[in-house]
Amino acid sequence: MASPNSVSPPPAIPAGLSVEQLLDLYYYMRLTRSLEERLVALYRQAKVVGGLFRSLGQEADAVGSAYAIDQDKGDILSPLIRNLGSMLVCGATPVEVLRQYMAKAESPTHGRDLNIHYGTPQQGFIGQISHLGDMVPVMGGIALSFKMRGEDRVALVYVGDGAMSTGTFHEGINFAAVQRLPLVVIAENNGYAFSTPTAKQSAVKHLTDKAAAYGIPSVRADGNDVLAVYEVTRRAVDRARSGEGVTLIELETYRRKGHAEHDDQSYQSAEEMERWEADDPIDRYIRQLTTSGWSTPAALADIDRRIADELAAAVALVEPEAGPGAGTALSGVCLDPPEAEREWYDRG
Amino acid sequence: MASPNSVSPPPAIPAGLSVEQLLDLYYYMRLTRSLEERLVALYRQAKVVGGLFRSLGQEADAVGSAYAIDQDKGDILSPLIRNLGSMLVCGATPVEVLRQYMAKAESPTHGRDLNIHYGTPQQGFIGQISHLGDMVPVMGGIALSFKMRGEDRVALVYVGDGAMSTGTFHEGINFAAVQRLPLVVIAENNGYAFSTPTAKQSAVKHLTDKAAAYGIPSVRADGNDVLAVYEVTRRAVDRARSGEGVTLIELETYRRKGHAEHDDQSYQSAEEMERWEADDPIDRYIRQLTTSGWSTPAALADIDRRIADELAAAVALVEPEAGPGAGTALSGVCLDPPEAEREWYDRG
Amino acid sequence: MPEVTYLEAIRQGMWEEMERDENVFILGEDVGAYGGAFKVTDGFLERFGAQRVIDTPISEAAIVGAAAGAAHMGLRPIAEMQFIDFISCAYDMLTNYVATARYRAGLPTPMVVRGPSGGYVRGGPFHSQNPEAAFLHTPGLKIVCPATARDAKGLIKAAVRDEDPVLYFEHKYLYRRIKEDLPADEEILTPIGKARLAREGHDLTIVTWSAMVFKALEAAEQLASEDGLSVEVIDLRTLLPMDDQAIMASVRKTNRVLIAHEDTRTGGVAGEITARINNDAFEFLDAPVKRVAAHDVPLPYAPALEDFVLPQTDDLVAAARWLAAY
Amino acid sequence: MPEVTYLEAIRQGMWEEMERDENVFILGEDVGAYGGAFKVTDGFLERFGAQRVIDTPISEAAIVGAAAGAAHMGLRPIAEMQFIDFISCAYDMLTNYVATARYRAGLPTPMVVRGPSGGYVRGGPFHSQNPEAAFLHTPGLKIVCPATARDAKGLIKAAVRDEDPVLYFEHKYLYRRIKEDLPADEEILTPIGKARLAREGHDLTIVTWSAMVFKALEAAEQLASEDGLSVEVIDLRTLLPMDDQAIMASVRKTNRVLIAHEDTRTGGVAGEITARINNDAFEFLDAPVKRVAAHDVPLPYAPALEDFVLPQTDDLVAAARWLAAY
Ligand SMILES: Cc1ncc(C[n+]2csc(CCOP(=O)(O)OP(=O)(O)O)c2C)c(N)n1
Ligand SMILES: Cc1ncc(C[n+]2csc(CCOP(=O)(O)OP(=O)(O)O)c2C)c(N)n1
Ligand SMILES: [Mg+2]
Ligand SMILES: [Mg+2]
Repeated sequence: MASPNSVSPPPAIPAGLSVEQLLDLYYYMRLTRSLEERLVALYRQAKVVGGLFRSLGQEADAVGSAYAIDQDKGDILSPLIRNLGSMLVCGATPVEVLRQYMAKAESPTHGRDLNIHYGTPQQGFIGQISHLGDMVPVMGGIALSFKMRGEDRVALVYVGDGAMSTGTFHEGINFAAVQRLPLVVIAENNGYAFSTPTAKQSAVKHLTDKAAAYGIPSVRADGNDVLAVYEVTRRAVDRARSGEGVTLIELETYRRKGHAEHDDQSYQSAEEMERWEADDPIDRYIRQLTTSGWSTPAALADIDRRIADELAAAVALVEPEAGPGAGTALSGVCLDPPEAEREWYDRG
Repeated sequence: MASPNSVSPPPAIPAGLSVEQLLDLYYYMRLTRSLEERLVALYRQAKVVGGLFRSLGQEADAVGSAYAIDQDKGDILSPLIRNLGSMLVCGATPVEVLRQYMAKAESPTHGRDLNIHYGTPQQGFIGQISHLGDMVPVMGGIALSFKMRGEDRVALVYVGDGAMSTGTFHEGINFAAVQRLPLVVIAENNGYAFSTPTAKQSAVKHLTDKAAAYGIPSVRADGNDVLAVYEVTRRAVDRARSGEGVTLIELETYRRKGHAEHDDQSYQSAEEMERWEADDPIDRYIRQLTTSGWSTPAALADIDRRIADELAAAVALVEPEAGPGAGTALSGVCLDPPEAEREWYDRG
Repeated sequence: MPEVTYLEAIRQGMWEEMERDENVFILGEDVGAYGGAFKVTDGFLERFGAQRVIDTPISEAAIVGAAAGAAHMGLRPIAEMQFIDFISCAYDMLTNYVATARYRAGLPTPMVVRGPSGGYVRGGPFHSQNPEAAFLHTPGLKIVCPATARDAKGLIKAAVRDEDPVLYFEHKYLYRRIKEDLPADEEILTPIGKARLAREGHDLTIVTWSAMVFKALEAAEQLASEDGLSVEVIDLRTLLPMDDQAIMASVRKTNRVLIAHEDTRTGGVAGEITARINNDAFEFLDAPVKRVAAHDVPLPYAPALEDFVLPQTDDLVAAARWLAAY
Repeated sequence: MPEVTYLEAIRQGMWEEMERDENVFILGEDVGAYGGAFKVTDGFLERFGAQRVIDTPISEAAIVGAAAGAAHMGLRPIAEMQFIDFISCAYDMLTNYVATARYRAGLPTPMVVRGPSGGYVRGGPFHSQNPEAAFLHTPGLKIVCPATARDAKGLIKAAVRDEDPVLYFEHKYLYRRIKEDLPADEEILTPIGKARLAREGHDLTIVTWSAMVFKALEAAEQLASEDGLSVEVIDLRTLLPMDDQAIMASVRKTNRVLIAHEDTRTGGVAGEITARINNDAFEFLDAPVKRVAAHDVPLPYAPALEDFVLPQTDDLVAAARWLAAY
């Protein structure tokens, strides 16, 4: 029997994760938040081209779920505007993201599509378009390619509470379900679609209620608990990989900033905001890591410093970079012809 | 105690129907079938313009459900291609239908849209278009007008097992559910969408499983039992009228003819066909009417004769009629301008 | 007279119509509590209530379809697309159901679909579109594209009163940049189907609409002062039905035409106008009908790229000089 | 050489490509067990299996979207629209997602969307459409419209091999009406973007495509024998990218052009062609570029109405006479 004075060993880490992996999760959540904070500063200095979208309070949702796919196996996900964290987990870099937001020549889209709309199968994530719902059938097609080729790969697609009202969501998830494709669908219930509360999108109690319509299983998790998110997603990914088809996951979280940076959030109550702020996923995870003994405040502060340095370097690198040259706008609509025609009145 | 020789009185008629109403239901089912049989003959004589669509075996579904709306109150329904019976209940006439199928000048669409694609709110049914699913949001809009004006009216829309895969179905039923509109949605599960079995449209066990996705109640009924169909629909109509919102009804039935007259049905098994033929909704209803004592073979034969006469007269009237004059094609695209421009090279 | 922005003009037009006719109502995403992404319907919920200002799910096909159903019943819906780019999600509903309803089934469908269109705002490929050409070949639809605050008001009111479906494409670049004195007590109604002579001239005609009208006027000014050229500018205002008379009258006068639009060149509306001019006024042409339009690429958001791809005043000036010298 | 119908040519083309490249697969409604509503994919399920011949739910946006996702991964999907009219349900997916993928995100999307288009078959407003114009202003898409069996085969094969999305609009009126001798052992590949000189002539050019090519040839024959006119017929075959060179070469030779298409006039593809001719060959025009197209109404199914609304050989003859006499 242990003496009453002995320090009890840290509890077992859930979900088969290692301490390194726990710190990875912390790193990506913090990186997401810090990068977005940097972007806010740049936005206020009018250095960002286009709107700025935040995922404050949703970092656990994005990071925990993306961490559950297996990039070595070739899994691919499709992020939404609040999934900067998912992209970082997949290997997107702050330099890329800064270049995108500042419309630099070397940005992944070379100044063509905004913000975090970029990605290719090789990177492990696919560039979304604005039209909500469209990525669901597309990711179904990617999952279909996995199935057709007998590959051991899984696709994961995010969809907002609002985007679930689109016809393309319905057609895409139904197609994937009936084909038993290796697809995980994550419904991010952050309470709002722009100003519209989830209750005005749909008369369901929970977004998981929608799974029944497609004959697929569903599971709901606390989207602000990164380990819980990781765990449910991991199970759905495993299920998909073993050929059992689509799972719908609902992550309950909250959009603490406006739809975009300019949104005054007048429709969100102070009480609601405070309640969710108190449940901040990063603060909560820090408490979990430190009280369980899996990590220490000092180790986490180290990570924070590393991130700060990384971001400072990234901003210093990207800020002075040039935007794309006008003429580059014409290339690559198709492979053949390689360039769109120059209009006849073009100067220069 | 009654003597063993005394005839027991007929059992109580279900669903509050009168004997006249029971015979009404018989009349409409038989009229539907006989009219379609007439059309087949005309089709074989190449007197029908365009395809011919049958509802053989689905007459109870169409007639029983349409009979449950209240036209005096101004209820409106939107039929599909297998809902000739619903339209007849609403007051569509064999003459109209024959004119449509034979593309006559006096047809409801004046030779513009095919087969039974016609109808206006005044007639109690709305002209469908071919694009499946589109009528669901449209009927939602009609139900919305009832709600906005505080009217005591109900809208009813049919959707096939196949059409439930469309994005417009999803958007439309979700919109109606979240707005609690007075709308009844009837899913006609006839086993196939063209050649595609229901199991390949959706991984659900029952189409009623889809209701959960919209937070609405659902009910399933034997689509070949006209009284059961009437009863479930009536309850859903009452529910809608009392402001409780959308109900999804699944009617289980079977498409005994091909998708259209030219379809060879090679994908439907003989066993399946025979099983459903044995469950013919009209034969079954005749048995029910006569064994229960609600009617007699002679009374039903009278109705059959009446229908035969009616149809003979209708065909005799319509067959010699002229088609529309070419020039009429240009009118009425908009109210203003009233006519489309004549092309410059037009002869005559 | 109060100064009114283009955006405020749309707002006023809808407000007046909703005051006038209780059948008019609004539906769309975030149009109620939030007052619309651009605040075009700000205050409407408070004044007209949730029955007439309906926040919908993100379902463009259902928004348009429900509007059509309500319109059949005599209501007068105004459906907002949050950005007009999302009208593509209702393309089937608009072209197949709405546009054909009167013709095929005698179903009147008086409704308006409106939303912010257009570029020059770094919005990228999905928040900058000009969907005129996508609907131009759909008999049964009307298309209006106001350039001025006066017409923004006059055309939204006319659109609401029209007995047929009207697509109302407002230009988000103009929302707060255009201001005009609009009398508060005058009822402004701009007839659908009539072009506006935005500037008189006799050497050359620029046919255009929406935000491009202002670039055409700038170019005309520059050409007048630097080249002594007298440029006529026709603001079409309505694309469907098109005001052939106004176009041909100008062609007959100037004999040289430039058609300018913001949308990509290939398949854009300028092709249709060119064909009409060929058909109706070929003899009067002293030079080929020429187009100034966006390059044939999706619209990039990087400023240098967007500025290059979209037509600019300089492009109009260069093209007009070429045409005048022809 | 075996006689091959237009339909059989499409079938053969797809069959050969599926034999050649295991990445090619087919998806659509009723394409498998039933072999397609028109039997274009008859026998494919038996030969290539359910993995490569996929019966889908009635979900055009999902069919196109899934094709795009698979194409990103190096597969070569051929998506069938049961009737091309239903492509409107995938309009958003095609114009916003598919067409822009390479440009905006470097995502190659080699895929084909095909289906039966066109009228003259009493199909009414929803089974007779010609959707070329709807996609003409979408950079990133290619559009092919074969008229002959040879090109039907050559273009479906070229479309499958193209590195970018191709819309392949086949004409259902031609399915079993056109027969040609096609060698069984020759690999037929029709280059995308190249027009075909369907008939040589020097007095007048008719530019057209798809089923209208045959009406143009009939008209040319009649004009030759009755009027002694020598009419050149250009079968465009590809609309996007358009073969300007072939068009201009003919215009320079004949100096008179008629553009004929089956789609409604306003906003149809003829407008674009007119503008290109104005731009590139105005000096060579001895007469206005004229259009022969459908009247601007949804297409009715009653025979007299359909025949009136759609352009007929007589219309082409009348228009050509007018133009020749100009
Ligand atoms: C088809 C479509 N309609 C409208 C929009 C405009 N829009 C952009 S984001 C948004 C709200 C999205 O809400 P949700 O799906 O819940 O995602 P969240 O922003 O909450 O993460 C809307 C309406 C769009 N992008 N696409
Ligand atoms: C959007 C759309 N895609 C495809 C079609 C072609 N189509 C017509 S009917 C049909 C099958 C419909 O099946 P279902 O909805 O089950 O109705 P049923 O014919 O069984 O009554 C199909 C695929 C269509 N009309 N609309
Ligand atoms: Mg949300
Ligand atoms: Mg069915």
